[in-house]
Amino acid sequence: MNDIKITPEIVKEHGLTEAEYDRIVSAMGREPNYTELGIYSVMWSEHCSYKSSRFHLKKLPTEAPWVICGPGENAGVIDIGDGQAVIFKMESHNHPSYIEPYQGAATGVGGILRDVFTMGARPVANMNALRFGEPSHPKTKHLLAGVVEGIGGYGNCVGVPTVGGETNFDPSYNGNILVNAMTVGLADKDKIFYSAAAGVGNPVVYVGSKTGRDGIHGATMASAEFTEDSEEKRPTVQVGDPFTEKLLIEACLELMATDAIIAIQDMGAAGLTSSSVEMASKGGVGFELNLDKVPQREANMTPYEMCLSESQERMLMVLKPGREEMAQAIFEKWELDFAVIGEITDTGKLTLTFGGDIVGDMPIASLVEDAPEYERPYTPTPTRPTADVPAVNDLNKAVMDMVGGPHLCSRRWIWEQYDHMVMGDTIGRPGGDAAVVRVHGTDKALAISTDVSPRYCFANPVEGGRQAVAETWRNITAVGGMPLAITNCLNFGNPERKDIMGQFVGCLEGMGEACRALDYPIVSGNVSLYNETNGSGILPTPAIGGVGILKNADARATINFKAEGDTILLIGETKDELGASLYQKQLLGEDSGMPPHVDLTIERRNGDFVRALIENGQVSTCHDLSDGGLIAGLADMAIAGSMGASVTLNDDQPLHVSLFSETQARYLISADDATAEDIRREAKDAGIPVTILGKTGGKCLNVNDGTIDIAMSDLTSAHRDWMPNFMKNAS
Amino acid sequence: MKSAVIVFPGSNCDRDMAVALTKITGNKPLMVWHQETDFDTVDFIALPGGFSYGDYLRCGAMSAKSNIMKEVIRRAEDGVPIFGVCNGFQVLTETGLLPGALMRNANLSFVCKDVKMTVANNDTMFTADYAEDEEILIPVAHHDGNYFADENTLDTLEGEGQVAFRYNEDINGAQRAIAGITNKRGNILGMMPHPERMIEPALGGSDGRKLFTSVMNRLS
Amino acid sequence: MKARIHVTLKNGVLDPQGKAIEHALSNMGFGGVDEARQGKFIELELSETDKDKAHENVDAMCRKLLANTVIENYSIELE
Amino acid sequence: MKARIHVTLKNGVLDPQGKAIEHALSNMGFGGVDEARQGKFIELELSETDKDKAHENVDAMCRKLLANTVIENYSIELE
Ligand SMILES: Nc1ncnc2c1ncn2[C@@H]1O[C@H](COP(=O)(O)OP(=O)(O)O)[C@@H](O)[C@H]1O
Ligand SMILES: [Mg+2]
Repeated sequence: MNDIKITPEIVKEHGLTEAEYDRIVSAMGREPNYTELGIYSVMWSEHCSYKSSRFHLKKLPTEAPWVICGPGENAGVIDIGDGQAVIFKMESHNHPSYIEPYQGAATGVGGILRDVFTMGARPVANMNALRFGEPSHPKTKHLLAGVVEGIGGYGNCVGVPTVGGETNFDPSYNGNILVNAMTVGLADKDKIFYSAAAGVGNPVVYVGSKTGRDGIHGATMASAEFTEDSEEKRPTVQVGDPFTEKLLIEACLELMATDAIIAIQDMGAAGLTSSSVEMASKGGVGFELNLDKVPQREANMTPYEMCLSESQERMLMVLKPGREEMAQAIFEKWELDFAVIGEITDTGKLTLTFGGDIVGDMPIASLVEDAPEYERPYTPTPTRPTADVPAVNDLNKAVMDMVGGPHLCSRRWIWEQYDHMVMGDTIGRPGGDAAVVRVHGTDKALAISTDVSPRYCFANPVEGGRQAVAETWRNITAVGGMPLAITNCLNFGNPERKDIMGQFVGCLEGMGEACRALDYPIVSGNVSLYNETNGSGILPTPAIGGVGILKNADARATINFKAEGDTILLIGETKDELGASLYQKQLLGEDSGMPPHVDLTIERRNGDFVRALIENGQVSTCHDLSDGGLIAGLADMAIAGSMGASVTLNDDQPLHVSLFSETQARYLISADDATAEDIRREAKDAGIPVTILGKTGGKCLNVNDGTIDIAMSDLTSAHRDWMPNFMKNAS
Repeated sequence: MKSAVIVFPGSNCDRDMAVALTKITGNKPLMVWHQETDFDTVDFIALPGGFSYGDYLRCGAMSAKSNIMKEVIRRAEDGVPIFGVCNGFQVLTETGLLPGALMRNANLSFVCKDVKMTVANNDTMFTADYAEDEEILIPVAHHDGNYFADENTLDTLEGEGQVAFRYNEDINGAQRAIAGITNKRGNILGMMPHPERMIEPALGGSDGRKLFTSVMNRLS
Repeated sequence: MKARIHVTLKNGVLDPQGKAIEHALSNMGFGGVDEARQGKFIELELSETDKDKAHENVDAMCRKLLANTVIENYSIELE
Repeated sequence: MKARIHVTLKNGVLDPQGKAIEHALSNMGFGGVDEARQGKFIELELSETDKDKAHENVDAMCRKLLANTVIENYSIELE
């Protein structure tokens, strides 16, 4: 295969520009052969090199006293005290999931799990952030059904609970769905594993599944726009084997309990190539690999195929010399392949041999550091004029349509297909704000949430970026958690377009501001660009995954009303902020105006106040307000508590504003009368806006003495049934 | 009470079972790897949930042929109480220790949720602490929990009081809403729901505890 | 030698997958499907060259692992 | 008319089930199985009596539902 002559067409097929090719030739001092070209092309792909995003990512805040390891490793690591660390990351599997929803989503889960356990963590929770096209699009049902089945199929089998996520529908995702998966793991702080290879002569070891011809060109595919004929690229789909992944987790953790491992890295996108290049590059060493030793699933595989294969459930390690036998025994016990495939050299090169010949010889530094970095030109998203958002005639119907519609209805149909309880520590199940998972064997718990409001990011990227970070912070706060750090998955269109790049830059600016103001750094993340079909891009979707800690898992809040006759309070002020709201988009079919403003000082002040109430046991019922505003939050709490509520809204604004405005930094809480009065006083003293809205109880959701009056039974069934009805007969 | 939890490749509720046994009986169970051929004498053997061998071919089929199951079968014959949950139940039917088979859920989807069920027979060593016809809330999490047996077998099961638990709603298409059954002798229980996941209020309830205390009381 | 094994559900055993196929086909507008049954198809590559021995062997595999004879039938073809 | 449909994984596509079967058979002491692949076998009872029409119909069913043509092949026999 290496006899193939490199032509401009071949270079182009590999997704490289002429200028990039020239750069390769000068780095190598000669023309690359076919295998080498393949390796350069994946290493320099958008997916692996972050060539369009790196420049801007550098501006994000990544440090805090509790951060043990920020971006750059397989996942981020934070300290949660008592010698324990949390390791987490989020990653996209958008393109493969569109082509084959079950396997695409399944292997997405597999990949993100490996990123986390490769650092020494036992995975304890999975999350998923999903975006689909409009419900009426002919592919939506099929894709949603397949993706959910795939996420469940993998996560359930591996035995890691899938505890939450988010699900949105919008026409901009018709041809580019988003499947972002997040894994959270726990490790001992002094037992964290990194990927930097070291020690000339040390063995390089391959473990896990055999290598087949799966997903060759996957990384380059994830870096290219979709066109009509990409549905032809089908054989690149990889099939996941969660059973093998489960064995791999156990075997790796067992080996990690010894002192045999110097460095370890999963084989993700671009498989063997990117893992070995990254390990060597981080350690400043060379790798010599004998491809004959690579465990192979199929006959006659070429070096090119072996280097670029994206077969799943594989890891690469550097072991201390002399530990091979012990390590091999562990992997054999778990019935997994184990092979010493090479060793560390001092050449600074990646040298590949096959059948006795050298089939590749490339300077590691050039594969990584010489990768192009583009400061792509961009135009900031123009500021929108404010919008005047009118009232609708029938408020009862408006509430029913929203709460019982695609955007706000219950996601139970999804999470009931996920084992969200395995491992026995899920104490905050899906359906609430953040998911809550106990730190096994302690009184502590992790709070986890994924959020972003693409509508806002589209209307005003800076505000949208701030809001996405703030919303995870708020969701964690609403269960009583102290938010600690975030991961992200930045899903955007084609960065070569100035307006898209403007969205990217704007969102990052907003995210950075929010992280700084909330002491909530970014410790890991992933970028997915070119989410575009025939020139029409997705809404900018920087999904944020936040992690926080509850020191005492018993002091936490849930969204369900607990008792009839409790007082309902609103913390925070409601402003006239219906621009880019769900109300405007869903009921009026319009999208204009500025999204709600995120005032980070107020965000922090209100949140800290609410969290303290939960921590000291005054409040155990709390829900933050987001899409759909106050009435949506109130409906959630009433439905979850199986009881009604009666409230009065008289804040000098039109009722539709009070009901549906999406002003940020707001929480609804409920408590018995005496506690509620205490809280009201404390809030007043602290200068925090607080309103007593009304009482829980009854069989209806009642606003302003019957202006809105909906039977809870109707509201509950509308909320519960939209998705199962929609998904009936999906295939 | 000294117990053992059998661990197959792909078991994933083995730790949950061990935690429940430790919390309720006060003793840490012995964890026994599927390749073992023998293990210490114990009073109680649990086959945990999970996806042994990935649930490939048929759930529980490959585990049923493992070394350790020969020993488990021998001890079952000696009268040692054997308790299979979810995948463990599937293993028990695949070995023939319990009659019938567990097929794909009728709607083909995995289902994970709390389910109301009824204690159909509280006169077994596993259910004695429950009241007659007690309604309890226990989670399920399975893809293949659709219990099937031919009519004769079903009649026998019912006639002999071998149906231990019944779902109060149809969640997987199981014949006669069967959620759990015992063998004729009464020392083997297999059930799809996970009592080990319902042993403290923080997890959503404690209805699963009585299953373990029933066995404990019987053995003491 | 290659063994082709069909594992099908016995008569009278409910077949959730088959039922779901029937349902889905009719929802998709494919009429005229009176019944659907789903089984497994397993192919084994054998090193054995003697047909009788191979058959005996594969039959044992089916009885002991590949089929659950409580609910399933199997058939073997060798080529 | 009866349609017998075999759905098998395309060449080169990982078959975790087949791999596990291989493993289990060898653990159980059945030697000489070089490879195992698992597929689906679907039988449809059709009211259609015209063979060509039936074939056309079943082919559409396979493409749209019964097989995942991204990773699977299918073959149809009518009788
Ligand atoms: N894809 C999904 N997987 C699991 N849980 C989900 C998914 N989508 C939504 N959920 C759950 O549904 C609930 C509501 O989601 P969402 O409206 O996004 O919450 P919030 O507005 O509080 O961020 C949350 O508990 C969330 O975890
Ligand atoms: Mg929330």
